[in-house]
Amino acid sequence: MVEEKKQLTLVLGVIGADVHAVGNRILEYAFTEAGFKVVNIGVMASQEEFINAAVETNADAILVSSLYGHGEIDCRGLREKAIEAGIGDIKMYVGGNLVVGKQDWDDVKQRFLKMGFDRAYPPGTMPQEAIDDILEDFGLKQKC
Amino acid sequence: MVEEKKQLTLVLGVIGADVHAVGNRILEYAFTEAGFKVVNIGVMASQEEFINAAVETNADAILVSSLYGHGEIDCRGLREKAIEAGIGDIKMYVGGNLVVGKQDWDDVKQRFLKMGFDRAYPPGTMPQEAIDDILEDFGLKQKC
Amino acid sequence: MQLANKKLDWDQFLQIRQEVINSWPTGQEADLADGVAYQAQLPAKLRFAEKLEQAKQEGITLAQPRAGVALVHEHIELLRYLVDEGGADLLPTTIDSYTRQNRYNEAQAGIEESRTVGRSMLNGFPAVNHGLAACRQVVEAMSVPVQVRHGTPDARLLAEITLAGGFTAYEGGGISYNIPYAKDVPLERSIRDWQYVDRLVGYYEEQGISINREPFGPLTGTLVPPSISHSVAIVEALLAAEQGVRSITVGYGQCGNLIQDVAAIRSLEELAEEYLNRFGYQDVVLTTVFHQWMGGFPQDESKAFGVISWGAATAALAKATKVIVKTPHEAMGVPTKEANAAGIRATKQVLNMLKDQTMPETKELAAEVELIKAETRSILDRLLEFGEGDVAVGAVRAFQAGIIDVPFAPSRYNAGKILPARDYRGAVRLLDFGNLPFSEEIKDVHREKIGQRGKLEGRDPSFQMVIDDIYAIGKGMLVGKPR
Amino acid sequence: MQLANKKLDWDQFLQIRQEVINSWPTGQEADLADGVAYQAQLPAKLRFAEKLEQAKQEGITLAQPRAGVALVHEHIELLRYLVDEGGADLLPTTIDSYTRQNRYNEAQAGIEESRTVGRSMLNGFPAVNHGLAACRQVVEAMSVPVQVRHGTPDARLLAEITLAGGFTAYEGGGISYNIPYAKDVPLERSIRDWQYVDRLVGYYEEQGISINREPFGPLTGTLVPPSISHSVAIVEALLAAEQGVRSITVGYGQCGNLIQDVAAIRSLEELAEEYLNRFGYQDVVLTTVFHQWMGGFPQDESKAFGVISWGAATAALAKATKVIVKTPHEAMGVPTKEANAAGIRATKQVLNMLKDQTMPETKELAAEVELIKAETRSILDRLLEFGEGDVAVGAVRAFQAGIIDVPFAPSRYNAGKILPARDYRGAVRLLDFGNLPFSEEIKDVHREKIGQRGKLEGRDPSFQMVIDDIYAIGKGMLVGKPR
Repeated sequence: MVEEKKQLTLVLGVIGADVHAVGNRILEYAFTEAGFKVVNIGVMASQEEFINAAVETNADAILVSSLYGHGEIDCRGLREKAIEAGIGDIKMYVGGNLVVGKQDWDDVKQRFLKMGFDRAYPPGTMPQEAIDDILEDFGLKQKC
Repeated sequence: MVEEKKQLTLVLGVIGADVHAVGNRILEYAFTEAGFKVVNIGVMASQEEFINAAVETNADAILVSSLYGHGEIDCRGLREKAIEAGIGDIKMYVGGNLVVGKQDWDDVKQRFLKMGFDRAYPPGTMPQEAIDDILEDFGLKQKC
Repeated sequence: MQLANKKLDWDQFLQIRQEVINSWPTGQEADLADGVAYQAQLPAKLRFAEKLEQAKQEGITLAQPRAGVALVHEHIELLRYLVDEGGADLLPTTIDSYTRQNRYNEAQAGIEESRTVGRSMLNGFPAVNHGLAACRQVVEAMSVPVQVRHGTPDARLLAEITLAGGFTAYEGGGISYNIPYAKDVPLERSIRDWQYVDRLVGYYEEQGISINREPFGPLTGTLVPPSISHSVAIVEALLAAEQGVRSITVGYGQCGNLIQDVAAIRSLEELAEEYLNRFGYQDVVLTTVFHQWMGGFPQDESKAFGVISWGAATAALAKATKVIVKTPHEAMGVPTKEANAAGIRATKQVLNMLKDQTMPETKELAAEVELIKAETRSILDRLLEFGEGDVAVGAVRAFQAGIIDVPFAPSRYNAGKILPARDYRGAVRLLDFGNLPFSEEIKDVHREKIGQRGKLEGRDPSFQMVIDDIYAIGKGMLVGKPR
Repeated sequence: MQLANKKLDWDQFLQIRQEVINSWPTGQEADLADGVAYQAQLPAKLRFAEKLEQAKQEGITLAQPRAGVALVHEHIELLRYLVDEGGADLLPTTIDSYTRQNRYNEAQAGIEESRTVGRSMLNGFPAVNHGLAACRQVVEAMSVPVQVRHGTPDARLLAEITLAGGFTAYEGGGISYNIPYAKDVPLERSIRDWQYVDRLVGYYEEQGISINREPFGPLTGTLVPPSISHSVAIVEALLAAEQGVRSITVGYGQCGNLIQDVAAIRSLEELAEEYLNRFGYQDVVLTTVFHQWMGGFPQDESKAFGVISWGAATAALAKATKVIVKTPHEAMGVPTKEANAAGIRATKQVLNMLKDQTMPETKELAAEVELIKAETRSILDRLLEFGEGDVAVGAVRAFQAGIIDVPFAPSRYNAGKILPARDYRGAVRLLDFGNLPFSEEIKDVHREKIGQRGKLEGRDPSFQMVIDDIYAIGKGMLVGKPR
């Protein structure tokens, strides 16, 4: 559980033309259960929608999902847009089936970290892993 | 069909401590149907049994099956025994699951050709292939 | 113009058509007479509808993969590989997600980048951007029929180009390609746009060219109760038939429980026939498609083969006309062609082994068939009431009212109130009925069966049970167990 | 001494035992008291009988591979891998073919050569040559129970060493490890030698150490009709029970037709219970084992996964207590450890998905159960007549007379007169009944079903049909079609 003093606000969404709604629903449930304030912008969210939602809600982090393989195209430039909007320091996480085809995960991860994401998750990651990472990144919990 | 003038005699058997009887039964049927005279010494046949049967029946070829992986040990020295028995020129064919584990077939084949076999067949060979080869080797039929 | 389930007036169709083909440059390439002439000279081996009808008569199940990449040459190579190395009986051309949203500019960028980096940056074949000639190049290079598979709410331009381009089957529908595939598209609009597609197919049919149409069965692919997907499939079959479509394949996505799955395919075929007859569409050739497991897959390829093979076995025992095949890379996203072919080979092995076997009638199977039929009739009959006898109007109003409700759908035009969960045998039941018009008798069956599971697991049915079920297959189970 | 189904006198046992343990140097290492003491301190997780009994109570199916290599360290590594990476519930130690024929000198040569060339030159683990300490090393390194699996007509020395060595289950029997595994061994001798093994197991049982015994179900693994293998299994169960064995697993090899396979497992369990009760062996814990497809396999690994998964599905639906798992390398011979683990993972995925499902009762299933029971009773009752009530004597005479007859067996003590073939649904029937004591009513069922197939294929039933059936699975089919 997040400590009492600060409830983190997360913007959650599925980027691009992606309509995978099941995982989005589960993530909303899991992050909410874990004590976060979740701003869920749902599926088919544009980069602008992520940035606007983060600015409007003064969010601590942006969580991007992409399940359909176009993640590489869709995510490019998101960090730059955040900088333009004056929230260049916001933590950004990305996860899912990020690329077309079976590719070496380390390569894929490096590509997304270079794009400006703080962490990237492969297919099959359980929500708890991201929850633990976020708590750790905000100094709220040691990872066991 | 084999031409009228000469019916080839084949000694057929499963070598070593191998008891696989199904393929042996099918080969007997297929070679007999194809017009050969088949001397089937059955399963668990020793090298001596192959040689003796070949000498006794004045056979044209020896057909060795091995399905259980010990073929490499069991077949070694068969050519030498044939030479000792005065039938050093007899054609020798071998086929089946000749070695333990999945190994490169070309390697396996070379090993058996070096042992003195004229041809070696991998798992899954249909009887017709061996029939055609034998007819070709004895100049009785062009392979199509 | 009011929405109604009525055959589109031809002049009106032609008027809309001008807008459609002018919406992107390649649209101009599609000409009706030329399309019909091209289709007419295709050999019989490339005709989807014929191959399905023949399979139905022989009582066998055909295997069809999903596949599509950004560039034409690579796409042709991929499809050929799936026939030569996989033994696919039917081929797909899966369309990329940008095209599905009519974002042709982004698709174009994806094509260019794919050329530059030397690998497909798109998750499918952007048929609109490639245009007519490329479609014909694909179709002509094949030895088996090719279907367009996508997920496009407004698929009118795609249909014009691909049908004139020689594809002989077209997946989708005004509900099944909207509710699970879009967020903001009003049902009224997507149904209307799909009436256009069906009218186009009906036109080809009038010219003697039979094009197969397939409402998308699995919807969101996650814990969808059979009666929900059946209702959608039957509504779309009726809408298509009214526009003159004559070859219809209704579909269903595997839930995982053998009895429920076999019952679903049987009831689907019988119910669709029943409703088509009731509305006077007597001359439709109806076939069925069974989708292998559409939910989460195990990461491990051997385990994935287990899931794939079990789907194939169920399809064969249910005697579906075709089965849509998954791949051992499913958990990793878009598969390599090798993995795709491997999935087909495993599937065909099982289909062949089981082609002479059927699931015999049993008490449990009959009860499940009756339950699905009663549920589907409840939904459809209330939908028709809402539409004052018109199935198009009824569909829009039924979704508004939550009379039909698809679990986990992204669309805001879907009520999203029902909650499915598995019972102790792994069959998909309902935990929350939302506004579904089920009788208390039906509801009691669901409550009892989920209740039994709760008892066995020592917990009250809740959303956590649903989450556990969604993750279950990835963890090697069907029914999600408490952690 | 006359052969009879009578518990071996202990003094006589000890007398034979001297010969047995003196037949090869490592035999001296086996000490009865020491063996019992060693077994007694093994943890519960290593006890085969207990794990089976628990699985039976829970109604789940356990997965067990086949595996064995020449050297101890490599064998341990292999078995551990199958648990860690495959998820095996039960382990085997498959014995090499030289040891099975008591050719310990040749086994020794195989061990030495394996050391030299750095790969296993033997198709299994030569437990006799390695001796007691090596066996204990294997057992102690495991986290699940280990069974000895072999094919040894005279398995007395192997049993002495492996049971004192801590193995808690032992496959085989006087018929099932002779007729399919030897050419020249008289049945009378192998039955007697297996009475010794069973008496040894019975001794351990008297000391409170339960050792599981498993007659080898599939026999020649090729088109064996259920009633043939059931008859052998039940005879061996009776022989074992008389010697004091209390944990017995009866087995059956998949024929491929779902209804026949489920009916076979059901009828096997019920018939075995029936005959054990009839002869007063009330305290036996009876479980079942289902062998995945034992015939020819497809070369292609994806297709092999299909065959494996279908076997797993049948085992789960039949609710067998355990399933013996094949590998995607099956067509290539002895598999790598990776391929072996992959087969287990695919199997366990399917077992888990189906663990809450069973095959419901149907008319066809009930009819098949009754047919198998009627056939098996015909054979067993005539066998008992021949033996004047003694099942051991009856077995020998029944094989002489062809009252039991195993298709494709190498043994000259088997009549080899019957000819099996598949019917049009893929179930194994008989084309030639040899001397099987079936009623005309039973024979008519077989004739009719094979006749139906002949009609469909437009050919008269013949040996060619049998050959086509043997090759069928390798070509992706169950029923062999005319070329």
